[in-house]
Amino acid sequence: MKISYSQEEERFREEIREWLKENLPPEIIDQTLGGSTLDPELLIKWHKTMHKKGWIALEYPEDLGGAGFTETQKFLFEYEYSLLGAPRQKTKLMAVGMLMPLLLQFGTKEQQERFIPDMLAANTLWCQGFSEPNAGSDLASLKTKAVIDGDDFVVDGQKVWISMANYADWIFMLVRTDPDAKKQKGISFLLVDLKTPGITIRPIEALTDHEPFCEVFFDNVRVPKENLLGNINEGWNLAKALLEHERLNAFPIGEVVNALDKVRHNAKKTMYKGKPLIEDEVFRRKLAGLEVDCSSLLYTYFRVLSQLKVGSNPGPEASFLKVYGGELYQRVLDLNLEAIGPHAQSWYNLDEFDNDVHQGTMGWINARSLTTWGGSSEIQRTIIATQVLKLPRK
Amino acid sequence: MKISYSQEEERFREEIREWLKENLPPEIIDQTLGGSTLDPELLIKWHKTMHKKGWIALEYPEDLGGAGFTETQKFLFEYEYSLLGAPRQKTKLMAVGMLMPLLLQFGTKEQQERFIPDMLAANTLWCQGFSEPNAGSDLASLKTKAVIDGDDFVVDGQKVWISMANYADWIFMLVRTDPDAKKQKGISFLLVDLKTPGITIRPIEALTDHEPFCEVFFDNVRVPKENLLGNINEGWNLAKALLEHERLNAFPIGEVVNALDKVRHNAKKTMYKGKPLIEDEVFRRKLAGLEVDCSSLLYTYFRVLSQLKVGSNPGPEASFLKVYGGELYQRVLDLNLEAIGPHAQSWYNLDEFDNDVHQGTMGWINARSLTTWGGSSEIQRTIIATQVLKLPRK
Amino acid sequence: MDFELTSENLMLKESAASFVKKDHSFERLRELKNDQWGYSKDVWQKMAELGWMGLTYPEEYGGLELDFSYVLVLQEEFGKGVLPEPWLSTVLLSGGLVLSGGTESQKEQILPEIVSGDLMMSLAYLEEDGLFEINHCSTAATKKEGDFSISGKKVFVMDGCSADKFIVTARTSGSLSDSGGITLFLVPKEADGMRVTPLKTIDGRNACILEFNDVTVPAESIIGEPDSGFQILSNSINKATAGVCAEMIGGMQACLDLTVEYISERMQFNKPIGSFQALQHKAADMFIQKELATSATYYAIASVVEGVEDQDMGLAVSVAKAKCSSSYMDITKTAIQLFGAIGFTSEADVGFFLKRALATKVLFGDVDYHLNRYSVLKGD
Amino acid sequence: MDFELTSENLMLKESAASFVKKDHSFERLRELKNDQWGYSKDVWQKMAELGWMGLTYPEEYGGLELDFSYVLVLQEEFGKGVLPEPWLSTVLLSGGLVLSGGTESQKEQILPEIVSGDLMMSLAYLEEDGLFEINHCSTAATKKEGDFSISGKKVFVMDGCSADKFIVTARTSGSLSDSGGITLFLVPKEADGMRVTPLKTIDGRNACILEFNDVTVPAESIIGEPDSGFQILSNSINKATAGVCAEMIGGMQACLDLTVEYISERMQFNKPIGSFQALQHKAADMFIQKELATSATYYAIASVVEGVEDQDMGLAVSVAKAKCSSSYMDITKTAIQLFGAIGFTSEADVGFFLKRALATKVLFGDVDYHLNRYSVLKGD
Repeated sequence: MKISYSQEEERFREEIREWLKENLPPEIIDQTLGGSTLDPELLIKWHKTMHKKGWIALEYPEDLGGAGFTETQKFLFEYEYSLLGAPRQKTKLMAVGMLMPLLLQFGTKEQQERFIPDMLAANTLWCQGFSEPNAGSDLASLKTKAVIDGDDFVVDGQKVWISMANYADWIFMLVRTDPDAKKQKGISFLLVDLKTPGITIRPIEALTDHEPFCEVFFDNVRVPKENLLGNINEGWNLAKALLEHERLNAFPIGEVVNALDKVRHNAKKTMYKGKPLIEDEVFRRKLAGLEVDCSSLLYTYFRVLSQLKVGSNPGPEASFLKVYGGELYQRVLDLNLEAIGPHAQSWYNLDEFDNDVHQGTMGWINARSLTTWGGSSEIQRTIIATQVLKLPRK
Repeated sequence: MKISYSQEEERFREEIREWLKENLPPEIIDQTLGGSTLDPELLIKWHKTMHKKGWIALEYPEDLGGAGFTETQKFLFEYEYSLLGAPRQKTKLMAVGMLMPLLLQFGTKEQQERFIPDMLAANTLWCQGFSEPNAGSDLASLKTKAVIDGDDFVVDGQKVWISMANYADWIFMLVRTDPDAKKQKGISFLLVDLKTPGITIRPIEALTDHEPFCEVFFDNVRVPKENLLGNINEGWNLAKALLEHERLNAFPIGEVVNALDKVRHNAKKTMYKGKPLIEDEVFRRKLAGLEVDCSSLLYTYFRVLSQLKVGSNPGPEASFLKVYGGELYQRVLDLNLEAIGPHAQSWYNLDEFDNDVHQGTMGWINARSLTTWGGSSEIQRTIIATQVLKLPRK
Repeated sequence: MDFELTSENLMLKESAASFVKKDHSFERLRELKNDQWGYSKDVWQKMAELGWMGLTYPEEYGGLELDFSYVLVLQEEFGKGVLPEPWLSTVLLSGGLVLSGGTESQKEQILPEIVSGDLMMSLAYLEEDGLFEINHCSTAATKKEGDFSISGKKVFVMDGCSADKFIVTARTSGSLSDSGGITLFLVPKEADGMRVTPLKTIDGRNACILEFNDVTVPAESIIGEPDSGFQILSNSINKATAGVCAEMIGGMQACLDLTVEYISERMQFNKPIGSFQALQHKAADMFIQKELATSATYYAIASVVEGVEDQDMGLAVSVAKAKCSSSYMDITKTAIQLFGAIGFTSEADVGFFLKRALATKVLFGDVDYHLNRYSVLKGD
Repeated sequence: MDFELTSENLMLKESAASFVKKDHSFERLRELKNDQWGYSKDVWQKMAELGWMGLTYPEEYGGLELDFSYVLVLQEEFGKGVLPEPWLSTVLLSGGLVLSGGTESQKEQILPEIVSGDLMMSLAYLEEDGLFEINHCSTAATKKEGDFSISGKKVFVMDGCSADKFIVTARTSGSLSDSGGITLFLVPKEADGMRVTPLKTIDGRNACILEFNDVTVPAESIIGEPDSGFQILSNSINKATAGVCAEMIGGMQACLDLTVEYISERMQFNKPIGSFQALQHKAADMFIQKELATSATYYAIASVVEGVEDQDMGLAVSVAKAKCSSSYMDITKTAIQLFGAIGFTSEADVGFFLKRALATKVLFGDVDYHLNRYSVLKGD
């Protein structure tokens, strides 16, 4: 057993840290550490920088435009990356993490050559069109339909909760191509150019006053057959494969660590009865409680890391890293609200108040979405109960 | 709006307090405040004392042997009663609260005259035989059967979790009299003399090392027909009526108040870094948090009280008093374990350690049963969701 | 022992409820979100016409002279709609201070103007380094001929952007955290040397920062006795806190109703999601928390009605505010959770409750402030 | 960075597991419940024959000289069966103290006897008014010719009833809570002037109260240097704490398995109760807590293996113990809840885990003790 990194790991971490410290724009760090929604323009610029460095598709071989990292290196990279305040949403707008594996597994040679390079270079921005107003956690009940007409699919329907569709060029989406087949059957996976006539995009305002996601309406939209990914009526397999990837996208522990540092930072500035709040026994005890949970979570990542080293895949056991990470992050931001006292009620007026303070409230609101996003905490717990503990299903 | 009692209420409370202070045996107070299982002998003696005073069937008219209290008076009585450390289990062994209303509502004149007076006087001790090994929360799936043979029912089967059956003279029980009718139908309500041949009673040891409940086996037990309460195959109505009564038997708030006093008492004696633990900011804050919850619960009782005054029945809304009271009581005893430090691990050896301390651990273990007993917290919450909030059932 | 509403209470409840339904809506909150004040003067005038500005004031000042139980009723209904009009700061808190501590001429001059809806007021007492402590006061007022000169800084002056007059706490003697030596001053918004920095709060309302640079006010602008403003101040803040608790339980009720309605209708897997046990139990916990907070609030309000002594009122109020702050937060967080993605949008009404829960949580002290105050008052 | 068990670790794991299965059972715990010691000397001898008494001791004393990762493996398996034999007090804690602080002759005299299973030892350091503080020591040792005379009282001496020798902390200089001035003494159970009061603990094991009335021991019985016992003491207690954490995560695992098995089989309403969502989510939370506690424990153990400096070890150990204490309690409480009435009986095995969780929670400091220690070591 060993808690320290190997020399080789240390060298790798150093390289990453140095490069990121040099190249990561301070505005991005501010926004990430503040937990606010990132400016897409910044995000795209940053992605292009990362692409030049070759650090986009981390686990893929160089010849595919990847970084060629081992699982261990990928893990170390993600950890250092989040610790330094680099944006979690990095892959969101480019959908590399989601679409690339699908293109490689299910795409034709043509599709791979046509889409992957531009995706990696952020020349084409992608968004994900799965959810519908009546198909959320029950995704398979989606209704947007695509009918074959000559060499095209004709798509009609509506998608929702699409991150930054208003900035994207293309959308990958699930459509129903066989209305008679039951639920999971009869679904296909389409790649659609958002400039196609008949597409309307409506941004949705969130509680943060930002517009992090959109509704997209499809009215008689013609999509060439060659934009079908995988076989017709077998789109559900692609969706499942993608959700598998998603599940392993654990919550970035570095952000919890950073948030705790912010709490400490704020509690040192907030005065309580003539002393910094951090010196209040009760506050210190609460902070220590969260530190213990954060450390326990971090060490769980380390356990996963050493499993990866010996080549064993953590599997569904690791599925709690996502739900617990998100919930812990929320609890840390709850304490952060206590650390800033009356400032918790402030909104805007950045200039008048300390940056951390404002971000505190905005970040807190923003974090509310973590436990509902992509499989709510309820669903995650059901997965643990049925797939890990093998409890009987209904 | 008014938070103080009326003069009349004050007078009533005074009368109760004075009499209880004079007559309540100190051994009972010790055992109740300690949260340990009560000595049945003491319980019976105490019941007889209460009976002489006429304070057994509180809400029933004097001519039925009741105390003739109004709903308000009953409430005030129960509150003062628990505050002074009188035993919660008071009615358990005599089943007055459970069986008397059923006898009055469903019993024949003969049955009422035959059973009620002896029950009130504790000349006959009763226990309740509902649960079976495979019929717990799903009570209606009970299997103990009673077959008519001449003038008797012949009972075969097994009952479990029967409080103090080893001290009782009679048992009131649910039996299946029509095996073909479905679930709730075909159940009857029998009154059975435990001295009848064919009955075996096996006490069950609890985690407290006491034997608070028993298994009772029925092998070819002959029960005269006149011991049927209510109509044959309609026993489920009686069970429902009883559970209604039960549900309103809220957790005695006085015991939570007493437990908090005990925590304070212990935390004043336990030293931490040269000062009483009660002066530790963190401990004080935890205590205050529980005081707030306890006060909020107490004030909820007061609201129920003033609803009773204007003659409106609180209804299912009050059903949370039971589950929350039990859970809060457990949380208070959790803090009590912190208040006694290393003493939390001690068991027996009363003489060597302070009484409170030992009781602390024993009481804590004993309280574990509160949230599973008679409808677990899960079931209570489902009742609130479906009956109070009217959420759709499965 | 009586926590039932009287038929007179219920009459006000009805008219308040129908007012909130008729003259207010969540759509209105969306429109007001970027308004500098976050509320509308028209609605304020309508409220004045209904006589609510003088709800508890003596008739001689044009008030209805009703007891504090009517504050519960009114605030509870306001809370259900998250009504943004600053009734709490102007009528209950500032007017209440004038009523309890002001001179006859101050009352005659100020209260009728509040009653008519023409005068808006705010209390300025919080300071940068005082967290929530009422007795923390570094802003100083020094004698200057017959007048007083005030210098210092106040933060989070609730609804301060629209206030015509401020009541400002300033130290005339004693040291930083002494209860003694605090004096209350009436300061008009036009006062020379006073800088107002507007601030938008998370619930779409406004607060402001007040900076005093040798602001001169006459001795007549003192409310109550010099050096002994603390007792009036804490008593009035206790009452205002009970009042905000009443708003909070109204919000909890409405938020729970909204949630129950949504999960009863929202279908997934061909079932209403409200039929799933895990969601049902979450909803049950929301109900339990709401009930407990309601009881604590009723008790605090009744304590004011009965006029118990300060310590008992302080205990009752701290129990209520600690319970309401945690319950309102828990309930609205769970609500957002149960609504799923839609709950995170500005289009859903549920978000207004979450944001108001956060704003009211820190108003007059957060959970720990009141738990600590409870321990101190209890003598632990 | 490596938290994987080696094949050698796994070999010990297997033999420990099969030992616990073969030579131990919950039935045995029921029989031992009223035993004065709460464990059996026969089983102890078997463990000695397996070489476990010298697990980490150097070969020169008959030990296996294995690193601390084997303590994790052994204790985890012991924890799954709630094995009552006092391996922790005698081998890990007392023997560990002798090993790290003892003279060569003390080691030669004591360690082989422990290895052979013939010597039982206990550490006596807790005092009535010290809560869990290691540095709180009022028991005094004064020079008396060449000897030392000890007077004072120790409480909750773990497994003290069967101890042949005690290691006793006594103050030779400094004041009540100084870390300096504490000296460790070896005291045989026959020592004149020592009164032993047996005490039964909630988990069916034993502890005792030791009263010292002018107990005279020679200077040779000092372990380590006079006045400077604290450093050895806290270091050994840190290691023992990591060891008890390993036992706790074993208990969590076994308790979770037991619960999952039960609710998968127990039918109500014609369904296994484990198919109800509310119960599933409770079980999922048990799993999450168990995993987190396991990671924290692995890290603490690995810190010992790697031999990090005292402060880092203290931090790692406090994280692990705080997490294990709360998780083991939560998991066993929930287990009892999910078992329903049967879980509250002595016939169900699950109760053994609840009681052991409570006993281990207060062993070497409860949650708040370790949270506070964490803050102090962290420098907050």
